[in-house]
Amino acid sequence: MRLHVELPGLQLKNPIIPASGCFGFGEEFAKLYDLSILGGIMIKAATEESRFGNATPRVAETAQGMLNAIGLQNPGVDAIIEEKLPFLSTFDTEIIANVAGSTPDEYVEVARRISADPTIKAIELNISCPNVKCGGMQFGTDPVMAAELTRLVKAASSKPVYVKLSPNITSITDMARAVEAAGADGLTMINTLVGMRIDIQTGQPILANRIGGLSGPAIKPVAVRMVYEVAQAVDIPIIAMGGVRTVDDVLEFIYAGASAVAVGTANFENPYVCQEIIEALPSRLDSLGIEHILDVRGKAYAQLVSRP
Amino acid sequence: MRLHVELPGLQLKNPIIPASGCFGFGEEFAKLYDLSILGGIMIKAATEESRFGNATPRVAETAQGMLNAIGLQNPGVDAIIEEKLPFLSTFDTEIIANVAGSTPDEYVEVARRISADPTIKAIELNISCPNVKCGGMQFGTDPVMAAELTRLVKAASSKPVYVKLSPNITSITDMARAVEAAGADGLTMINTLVGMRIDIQTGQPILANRIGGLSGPAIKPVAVRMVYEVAQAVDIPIIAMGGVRTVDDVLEFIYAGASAVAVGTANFENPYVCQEIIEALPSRLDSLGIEHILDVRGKAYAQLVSRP
Amino acid sequence: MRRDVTIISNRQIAKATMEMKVRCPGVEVAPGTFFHIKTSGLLRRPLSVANVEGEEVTFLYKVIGEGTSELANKRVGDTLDVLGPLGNGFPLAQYGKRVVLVGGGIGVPPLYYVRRRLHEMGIETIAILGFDSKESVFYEEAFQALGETIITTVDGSHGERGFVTGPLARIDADVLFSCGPEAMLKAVAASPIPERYVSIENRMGCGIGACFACVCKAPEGYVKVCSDGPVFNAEEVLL
Amino acid sequence: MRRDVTIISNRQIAKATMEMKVRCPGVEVAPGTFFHIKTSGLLRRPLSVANVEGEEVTFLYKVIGEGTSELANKRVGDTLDVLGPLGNGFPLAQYGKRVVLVGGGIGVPPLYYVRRRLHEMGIETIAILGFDSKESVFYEEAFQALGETIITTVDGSHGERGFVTGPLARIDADVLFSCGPEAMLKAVAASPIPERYVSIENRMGCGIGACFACVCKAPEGYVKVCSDGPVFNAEEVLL
Ligand SMILES: Cc1cc2nc3c(=O)[nH]c(=O)nc-3n(C[C@H](O)[C@H](O)[C@H](O)COP(=O)(O)OP(=O)(O)OC[C@H]3O[C@@H](n4cnc5c(N)ncnc54)[C@H](O)[C@@H]3O)c2cc1C
Ligand SMILES: Cc1cc2nc3c(=O)[nH]c(=O)nc-3n(C[C@H](O)[C@H](O)[C@H](O)COP(=O)(O)OP(=O)(O)OC[C@H]3O[C@@H](n4cnc5c(N)ncnc54)[C@H](O)[C@@H]3O)c2cc1C
Ligand SMILES: Cc1cc2nc3c(=O)[nH]c(=O)nc-3n(C[C@H](O)[C@H](O)[C@H](O)COP(=O)(O)O)c2cc1C
Ligand SMILES: Cc1cc2nc3c(=O)[nH]c(=O)nc-3n(C[C@H](O)[C@H](O)[C@H](O)COP(=O)(O)O)c2cc1C
Ligand code: FES
Ligand code: FES
Repeated sequence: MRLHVELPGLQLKNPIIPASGCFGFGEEFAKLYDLSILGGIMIKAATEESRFGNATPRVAETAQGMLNAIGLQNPGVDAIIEEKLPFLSTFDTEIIANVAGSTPDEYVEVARRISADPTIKAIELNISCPNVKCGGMQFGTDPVMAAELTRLVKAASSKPVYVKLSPNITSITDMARAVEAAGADGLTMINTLVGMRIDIQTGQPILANRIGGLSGPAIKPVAVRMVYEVAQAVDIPIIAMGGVRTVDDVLEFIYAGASAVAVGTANFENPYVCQEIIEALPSRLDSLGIEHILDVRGKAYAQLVSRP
Repeated sequence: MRLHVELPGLQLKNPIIPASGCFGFGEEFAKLYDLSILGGIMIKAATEESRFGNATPRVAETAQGMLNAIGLQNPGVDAIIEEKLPFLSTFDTEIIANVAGSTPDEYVEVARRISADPTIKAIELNISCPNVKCGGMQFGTDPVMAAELTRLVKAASSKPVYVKLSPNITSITDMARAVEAAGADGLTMINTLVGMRIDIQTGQPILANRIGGLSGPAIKPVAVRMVYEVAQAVDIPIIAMGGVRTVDDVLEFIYAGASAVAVGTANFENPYVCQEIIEALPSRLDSLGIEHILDVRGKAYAQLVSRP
Repeated sequence: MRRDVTIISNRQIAKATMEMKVRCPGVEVAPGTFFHIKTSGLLRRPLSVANVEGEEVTFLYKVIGEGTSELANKRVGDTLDVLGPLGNGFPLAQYGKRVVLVGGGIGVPPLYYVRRRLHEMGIETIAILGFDSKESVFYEEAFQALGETIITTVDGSHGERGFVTGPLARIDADVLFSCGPEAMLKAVAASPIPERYVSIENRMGCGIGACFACVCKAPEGYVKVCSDGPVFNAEEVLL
Repeated sequence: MRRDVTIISNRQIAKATMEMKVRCPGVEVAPGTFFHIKTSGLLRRPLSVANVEGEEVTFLYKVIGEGTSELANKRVGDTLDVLGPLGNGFPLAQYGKRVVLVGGGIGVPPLYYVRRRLHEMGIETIAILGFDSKESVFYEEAFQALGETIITTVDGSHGERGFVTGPLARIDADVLFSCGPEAMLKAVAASPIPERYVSIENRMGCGIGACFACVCKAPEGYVKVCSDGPVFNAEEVLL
């Protein structure tokens, strides 16, 4: 029970969740370990229709980071509900649907349909994808648009809504407060930073999409800082992500004020990483003298925060 | 001559410049190599009075990055003029003064005094330091304030003014256009991203200042993307920086649209790095079939840009 | 699927080209599959299996960037963290058919292993291997030992001058197995040989089918190179 | 000033404590100076010189994080990229004075080298070395060979129980050389011994005086630990 975390709509047996887009719909990882050990799973973004996404190359490596420009490739919300959720429903873990779109109507429609499925316990509203021309980050960098979209999706969704914040913004706290005021049940943060890498031989960007989203350990300090600031600015819980690959990274985000942590890029480096972190957590808590993991939530800004 | 770059106020014998704050006032590096080989030197930020800066620890390491919160420690503009510039004037290289302050008046005063010194060839207006409570980044994240400050400093400075942009902003192109319209002669970018690292044992931020500026290879993809976007949005030249440590990193920024490149954090890893890059440039240009380095400026967005 | 393998040898065999053998016990490795190899970079590096002998797996790799340079500096006795074998390989049951193997540059390695396996099954093959120039040629004798082998070099410094498509036009075959740069695969996929298999080398993220980094368009939707391939019937993909 | 040095030995000498010897020819290394050592991390790691014998330089280091773990895994024959020697060491000309050396934990290493040099000069010293517990104690015999040595451990499992300040209070000396954690240096700097030198271990960036990362407040302004120190007269710094 020392790892159990209760959040709006979610009973997490531990605070470790694979991040959206880095775990597909779980099928590949289910061959490697039992997905029921996970606190939850954030599945790949869903849009109304199926999307192919961007041209390839879609990934490039950077110093302790990677750029991706997948472009929200997915089979469309109905196919996800019919073909992917039944499989996911066989595991004892909380499934969180990542909802994307090009227009508010699309977001609303996707959220309405997918939240109605009993397998889905919460919605992650993706207003921060840097890899699509319309929608995505444009909603995530304007607090007024973000708040309006949150309100619409909240009204359409039958499950709690977590808004996924973009770090490509001047004031992440203003954004967080805006979506909190609009009714968000929680926040997930951060999505990727916008970046680029250029091929020295050709002088051209490596990604076909030219720009992409930077993830991995390189961005962790930015993510920790943003979680630290936002946790003090809002009252809704935060699921944090950005560069996590060890049990200490998880603790860093909890100290910064997060209530749970998602693991993205690290799944590519080590597909067993979530399992390894979950197994390592209890003894790490022992060695630090921490009873329940949330006993130290927000310790970086307060001497002690009581368990929620 | 294939490395020679001419920019407002600056005749750079090559486009390699140590970045502000990472090279002090040159004294330490002058013991290691002849500073006259450098295209220019961006000296540590000057404020009106001497400043001690923040408490220690002031640095922390992150994955291929570092956080610093020096807090603009410097002996004050008059001491710099009296004690530091005479030494720097003995080298055949272009000295660029980094100007900081807490109020517009302070910026103006520092720029006025230091630009009057004949050793100074240009001003770098630092509106992007994340490590001070007043001034610094607050000017750098609001285009209206930044433009106003640029106008004031431009009027006070007897040398060209390069505005140093912060990456901690939603639209770096809006900011670039605003300061261009206000009369900036050039841009330098990027300053550090705001980040944090928390000590696992204590749960407290490692930096005494809690937050700090993230620099080094980790941030290069963000810097390249921003230079790529801004180079297409403005007509004034860009001196780029962020994670440069090899000759190929220099070329990446030139391809992205920069006219010269500054090297910061890499000087700590290898104090000879600027010298090594300068020595490596000609043969790297040969191997890529590049005649003059600026022949490939902006190649990432245009097939060919003519030499300015 | 993730394992530590020990390096048995690691030597240069041609210009910027290395052969590495690792001990990898207890695994069945089909020709055309690959391993996803950890270096100090964040993303793994995919390398095709170039041969398997008992517990020894061979990789042949070109040193082109940071990851492959790091591999080139590994010493005997060092271990590598690998995922694999991954993906689906070449269809081996080609009895009675004339099989031609067409490889270009770093696309040559998987063709060696598939040829060896076909050879063991008594299936005759012709190989056409394209390189930049004489110094880049590797494994020529090893290929010769398994059947007719035609080498082409772009500059004509060894074998026939030109591209693999030159000799390919003369050859009459039922099945084609190919691996190499995209331009070559495109040309080869357009050959009149009735059955054509191509092995595609796209940039990868996860290597196991979860991230959609490596996709290739297909007549119906798309395929994932890492998990649906890397070997595809040329009809299944839009190159 | 930047050089590649070759590792001659690297062995554990106490709990999480390593001794590394490197060959570093042609350099004059004063006691109290340090080397700034490159690991795969971005920032170098400062380590004090614990001894010099001919061309061999010894470091004694505690394995606490990524950089020191990486160092602990280095093998004989590997090279290290180091900057150094850096900084200013202890003043050696203490003829006729009674010198006491006070070290705590990872502050002990530089005191060994300075004691050896003072011993060679015929200057007698007393050493007080503080550790957590018995398993952390290192170089006790080596120190004993150079003069009176008092060990303290926090848990009393070896030597006197408590902190170095206990024995220090009993000792009559003219000069104090000290290195250790900040709290210890503060206590020691307040001792009635007339001349007190402290070696400060602040987090560093450049290590050569250019970045202002390592500063320490001083009665007049500040000092840079890396280039003005790391050894200071206790009067020169505000701990
Ligand atoms: C299924 C498959 C099998 C392969 N088999 C072989 C083989 O047997 N021998 C061989 O020499 N090469 C092979 N390659 C190509 C090999 O993976 C790349 O040359 C290698 O990853 C380059 O890494 P680097 O760090 O040296 O280059 P960098 O350019 O520094 O690598 C940066 C990133 O780009 C990726 N990348 C760069 N070039 C390629 C490329 N051509 N293909 C895929 N990813 C690339 C890297 O994996 C890495 O993520 C194969 C690729 C795939 C997809
Ligand atoms: C002048 C000087 C001399 C030193 N001499 C010795 C010595 O002889 N033996 C020894 O065991 N240690 C010594 N230290 C401390 C040693 O530098 C650190 O223990 C070491 O850098 C930790 O690196 P890490 O990667 O294992 O730890 P990490 O915590 O992973 O390091 C992260 C960053 O913090 C810095 N850091 C962490 N702890 C310290 C610390 N206590 N002091 C300074 N920087 C730190 C690291 O250098 C690195 O930049 C000395 C420090 C200084 C400044
Ligand atoms: C290949 C890839 C695909 C991603 N796809 C999505 C997505 O579909 N929806 C989303 O909200 N975030 C997506 N992300 C962002 C991650 O969920 C996560 O926010 C980000 O990568 C930072 O975490 P990390 O550093 O642990 O990867 C993707 C990231 C990667 C690397
Ligand atoms: C220790 C340190 C001190 C810095 N001080 C200044 C400064 O005084 N003024 C300034 O404009 N930028 C300062 N910077 C920012 C650098 O000039 C540069 O913009 C940034 O570090 C990105 O480049 P890099 O990744 O090459 O270090 C400092 C950076 C570091 C690491
Ligand atoms: S590399 Fe991730 S799906 Fe193929
Ligand atoms: S570490 Fe840079 S000034 Fe001391």
